Amino acid sequence: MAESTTTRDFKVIGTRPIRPDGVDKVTGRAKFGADYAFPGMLHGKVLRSPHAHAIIKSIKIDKALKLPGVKAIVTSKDLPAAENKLEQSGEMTVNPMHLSMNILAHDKVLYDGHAIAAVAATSPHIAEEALRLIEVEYEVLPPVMTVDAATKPGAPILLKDLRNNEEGDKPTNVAQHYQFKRGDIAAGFKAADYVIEREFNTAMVHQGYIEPHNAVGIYNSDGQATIYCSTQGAFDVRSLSAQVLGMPVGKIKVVPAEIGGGFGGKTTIYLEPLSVLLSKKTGAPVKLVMSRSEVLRASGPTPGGKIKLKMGATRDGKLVAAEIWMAYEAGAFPGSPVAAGALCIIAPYLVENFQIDAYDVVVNRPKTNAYRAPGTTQAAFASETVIDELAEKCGIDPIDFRINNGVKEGSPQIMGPPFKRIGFIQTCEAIKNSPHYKSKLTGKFRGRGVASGFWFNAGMQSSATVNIHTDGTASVVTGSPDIGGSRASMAMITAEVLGMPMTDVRPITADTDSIGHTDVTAGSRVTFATGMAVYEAARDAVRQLIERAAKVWEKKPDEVEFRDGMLHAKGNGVPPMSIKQLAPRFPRTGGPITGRASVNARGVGPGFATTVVDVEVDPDTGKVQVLRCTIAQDAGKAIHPSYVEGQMQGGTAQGIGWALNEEYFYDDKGTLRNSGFLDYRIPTCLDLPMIETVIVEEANPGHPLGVRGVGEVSIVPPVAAVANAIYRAVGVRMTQAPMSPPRLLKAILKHRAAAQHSAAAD
Amino acid sequence: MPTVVIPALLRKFTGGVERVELPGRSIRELIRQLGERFPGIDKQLLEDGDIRPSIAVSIDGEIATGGVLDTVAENSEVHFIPALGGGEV
Amino acid sequence: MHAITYEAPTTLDQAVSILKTHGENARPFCGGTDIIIQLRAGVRRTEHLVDVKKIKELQTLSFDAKKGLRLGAAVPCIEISESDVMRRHYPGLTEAAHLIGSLQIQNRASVGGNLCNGSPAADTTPALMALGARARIVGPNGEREVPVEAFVVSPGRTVLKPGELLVELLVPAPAPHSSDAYLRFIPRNEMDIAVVGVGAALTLDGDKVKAARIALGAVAPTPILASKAADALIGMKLDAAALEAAGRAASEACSPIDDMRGTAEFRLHIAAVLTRRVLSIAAERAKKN
Amino acid sequence: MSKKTLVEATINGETVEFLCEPRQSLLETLRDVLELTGSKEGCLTGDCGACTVLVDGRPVCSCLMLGVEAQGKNIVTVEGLAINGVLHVLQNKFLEHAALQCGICTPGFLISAKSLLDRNPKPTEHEVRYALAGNLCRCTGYDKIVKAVLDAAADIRSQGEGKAAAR
Repeated sequence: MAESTTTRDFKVIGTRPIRPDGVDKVTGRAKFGADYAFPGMLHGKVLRSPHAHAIIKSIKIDKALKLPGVKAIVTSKDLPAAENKLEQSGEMTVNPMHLSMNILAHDKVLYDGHAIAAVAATSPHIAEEALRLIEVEYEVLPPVMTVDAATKPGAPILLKDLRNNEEGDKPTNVAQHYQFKRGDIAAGFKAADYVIEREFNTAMVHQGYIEPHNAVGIYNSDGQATIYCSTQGAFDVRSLSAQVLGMPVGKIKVVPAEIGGGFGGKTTIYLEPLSVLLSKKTGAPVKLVMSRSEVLRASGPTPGGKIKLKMGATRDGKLVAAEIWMAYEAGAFPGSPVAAGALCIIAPYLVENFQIDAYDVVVNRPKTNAYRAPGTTQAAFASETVIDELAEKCGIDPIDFRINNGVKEGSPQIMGPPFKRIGFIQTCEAIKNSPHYKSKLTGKFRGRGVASGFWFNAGMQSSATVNIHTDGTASVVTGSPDIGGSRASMAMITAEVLGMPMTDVRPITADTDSIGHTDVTAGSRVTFATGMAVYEAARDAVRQLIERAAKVWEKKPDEVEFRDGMLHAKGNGVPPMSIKQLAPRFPRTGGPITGRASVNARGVGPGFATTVVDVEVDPDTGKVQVLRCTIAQDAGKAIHPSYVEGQMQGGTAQGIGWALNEEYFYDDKGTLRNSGFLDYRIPTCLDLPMIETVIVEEANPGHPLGVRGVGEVSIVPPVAAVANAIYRAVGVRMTQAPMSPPRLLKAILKHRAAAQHSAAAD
Repeated sequence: MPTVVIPALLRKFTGGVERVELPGRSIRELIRQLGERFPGIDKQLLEDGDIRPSIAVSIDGEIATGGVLDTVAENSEVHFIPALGGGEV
Repeated sequence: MHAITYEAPTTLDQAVSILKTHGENARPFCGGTDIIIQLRAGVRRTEHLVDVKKIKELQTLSFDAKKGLRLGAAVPCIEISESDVMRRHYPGLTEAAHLIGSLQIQNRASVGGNLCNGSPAADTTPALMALGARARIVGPNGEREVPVEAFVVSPGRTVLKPGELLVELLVPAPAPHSSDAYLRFIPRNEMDIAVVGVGAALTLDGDKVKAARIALGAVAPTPILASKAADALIGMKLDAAALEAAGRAASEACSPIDDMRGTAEFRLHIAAVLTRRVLSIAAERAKKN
Repeated sequence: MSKKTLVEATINGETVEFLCEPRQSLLETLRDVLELTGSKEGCLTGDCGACTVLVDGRPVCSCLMLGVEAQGKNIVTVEGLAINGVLHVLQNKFLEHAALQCGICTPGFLISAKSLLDRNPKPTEHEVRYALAGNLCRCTGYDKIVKAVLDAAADIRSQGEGKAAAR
């Protein structure tokens, strides 16, 4: 399908133009969801559970309704019954009943912050006061906060209807068991000279986008609803909201606002159906915006969990066996990314014998949602730490160890079939040859660690339209909300195909009525799949341009060719014609030109990254400072290198936060104690060094431009890389993330005591 | 003939058999033939006549998009794997 | 947020009379960086905010080599960290003011407000205590002075009675060969609340300690003075052993809790570490004075 | 209930009068009363800096200041950075360096950076990082933001020297 991109010379792709939406964003003009306002608009607030696990015995709203300014209150009674089965939505599977129960608790609250009722009033302050007047009677149940607590015999059951694929009709908190096997692990471990077995624990963490969830709902008396919101997937908001509200999809229009970060966390719905319900009850537009505390308590963080991992290698450094048990906290409803974690945990390596058992476990925490390479960072923390340890035992440089065992084109994937062209080894070599890795790290309590990561990336459905304007410029319309600068890439791909400057192309993210179905902005798929649709739509426009030129020249289309933005008649000396020259003649040659394409993209190219970090540890406090960091990642083809680097740097920064300080801290009652940016500590400007990047371009043969996804895999290596660097700095192997000062200090003191003890023993 | 690789947890239906060669040329045919050879296993893969939402089909190492309608080649290798979630752009 | 009223008197008398009329329902309002958050969260239900930033006495920062420092309760932290006088004579207090929140916060928050908020983890309070600062309060029944270590009575509660107002903080002039220092531990490099904070002030006589005060924050329900740790240093050389002992004694004075910022065990260890470090810094500075 | 107060302030160079409730923050007043939605709400606790504005030349979190406190103050928001449609050098550098991805934190960063460069046209990398520590960005890892600010400072200096040379 693809010409090798390395041999192609591009005019626009690979350059670094100013992003088309840039000026609006530096002048404050860009309209994010919370920036929308309409005449007569009301403000909504959500009443949330103070308990982690409780039965709702009664909800009294009459006092609240009497407060002047309060216009309407909704509870789960206002939601239609929903079916208890799995359905596909975009890349996610959805259980309509669980979705409905998460929007507004039905008979039970399942986590601190679980929505119970929503109020619409003339001001946000009045709506807030009204919440205090709603009386809810609870029967408090014991909270189930961890995988261990949820799976021990006699554990309280969260969802009475939940059954899994192994225990028949037994009520359970284990939603699903996945298993992946290859070869014979017993024989594998027999062949191993070194076997490392460790147990890892990671904390639940949040995507930490700066913009809280928001929605403005407008329900018209004719039964048509419009939702303005910041989302990664307008079409998913439409289908999921339709499901929860029992409305036909065609009656809901979703207008995607500018989105202030998502990282996977804005791929589902929370406030959207509430805004429509409240608007229906009041006849006015209703805006809801979450507080930061609500975002942390009640949106979709990524799971913590437990991973037991045993890996063996031969003396000469060949990985021969892996036995892995992993269980993730799905939150209040099934659906953690534990299966993805299981399929990624050793994906970068050729291991002939493995067995991976993975469990999806419900606990009294918010329903988890996608977060950048879902399920994989936790998993890589375990595998990449043990691999570092095996490399050390074998006396092999950790990068060489990875290169020796690394997968390349033709190596079997975890599922068996061979990889197509991939760039894992290249990312390892890029780091090995980087100025950073070649530099010498000196100074006390300093260490250097490396780790690698794998992520599948996704394809899925995208639509695109390319319109040629009457002056020969163009617009490109897609349905993919732009989180990281994707409009720039779409404009660049269009400009490349049409042979015009990027400044002549205006990229648009359209609402759900103005473009064909487009799946969620997730799985690193936009530049790949939507980019593929844009490429095809632009080529469709070119085909039409050729036909029109042929008409004008009274030739057959195959006598006209399109090169570098000019139409050329084959043979005799007809002067070539630019699109600008042809455009005025559209009316008399058949009307406007609109190129179209819709794809359900195949040919996804998986992503790999390798990261090296230098740290300094304060051995008296356990505090870690990251001194230097370099990441190499295979982009396939970087359309706009600055924004590829941006994805690499952003994911790395999130990984470093995950490694050092980010974690959900629940008390023994199951109440979240750090539901703010003060104590949910994402890295500040002062906590990070510059993040050096090396873009590897190993073209993806499945994409016309060689593109792979670049949005996710960068977050995978840092937690393990930091752990490995800490080991080199102070000699302790951390098996719990985050490696916060109290945890690291404890480990250092234990290590010191042991050392003194053994010294005394000699 | 195309090879179907049985997911670890469904091997209880196949008496532990991991790989089966079947003559089918579409996912629909392959699943039907699987069901004939190993009664019950087809119900684990299908819901309302198509692939369960929780399952993805991989043909020759690539996630297929056509559900039961996808066709396979003479030497294709077919895997049934869990549908996965995604994250950023 | 529930409905509130806002008044901005320009004299102490006006302020006191407004506060008096509203009693329990009123609170002086300065930088707002704590109270606005508390009102939003509903943890304080104050109905009347009395903005004291327009009152001259609360905005004065003046230093006299004999009388010492008069620090108006409303002087924003940024003015302290930008003041040469403060940096020269009270480097520890200046450090503490400079550590509070971000620049955005320091432009609004004041040392007086930090004290009146009554948080056990306030950064400037241990620094003030180490310096032996006193709080000048006016109210319906006139004036009174309270040593800073007695100002906070429990988390979020102070000695201020309804109608009373903190006017200024009075800090003695540093004796010759004296200086102070403040250190706190936070997991990140900015923006966090102290997990442990330690302030120390020292006067040296040659290489021996003549006078010492050590105060700690975030290790008890209120900021505490570690008098035993300080007194044990009098007449001693600040060598490794003395620092070790002071650290241990300071740690023994603590009664911390486990929370999302750190475990009690961790806080006890850090209290000792920071005490050693802060004493060394203060000593280095004192030698130069 | 909650009575409204008349407030007069200078906002982005214009004298404006507006009514607000005492419980309304400056941020809420700017966004909902004056329709200046460039300043963003990220946390309402002064931890993220997305709402940063200049008050009498100093950066503050407008979520932790009351609208009524704006009386007589001079306030600059992101909408006031460009003069007659000509972008501020910081705005241009943020675009050139791709120092924004989602853009929600950008207004706050621009204001904090402006206040730094107004005081210190020759900041070190550490000084830039300290001045921006009250502004959280989750997309970029800060790398390109810090580079954009350092580059803007260099530009401002060279312009200054240019003027000096012209004299």
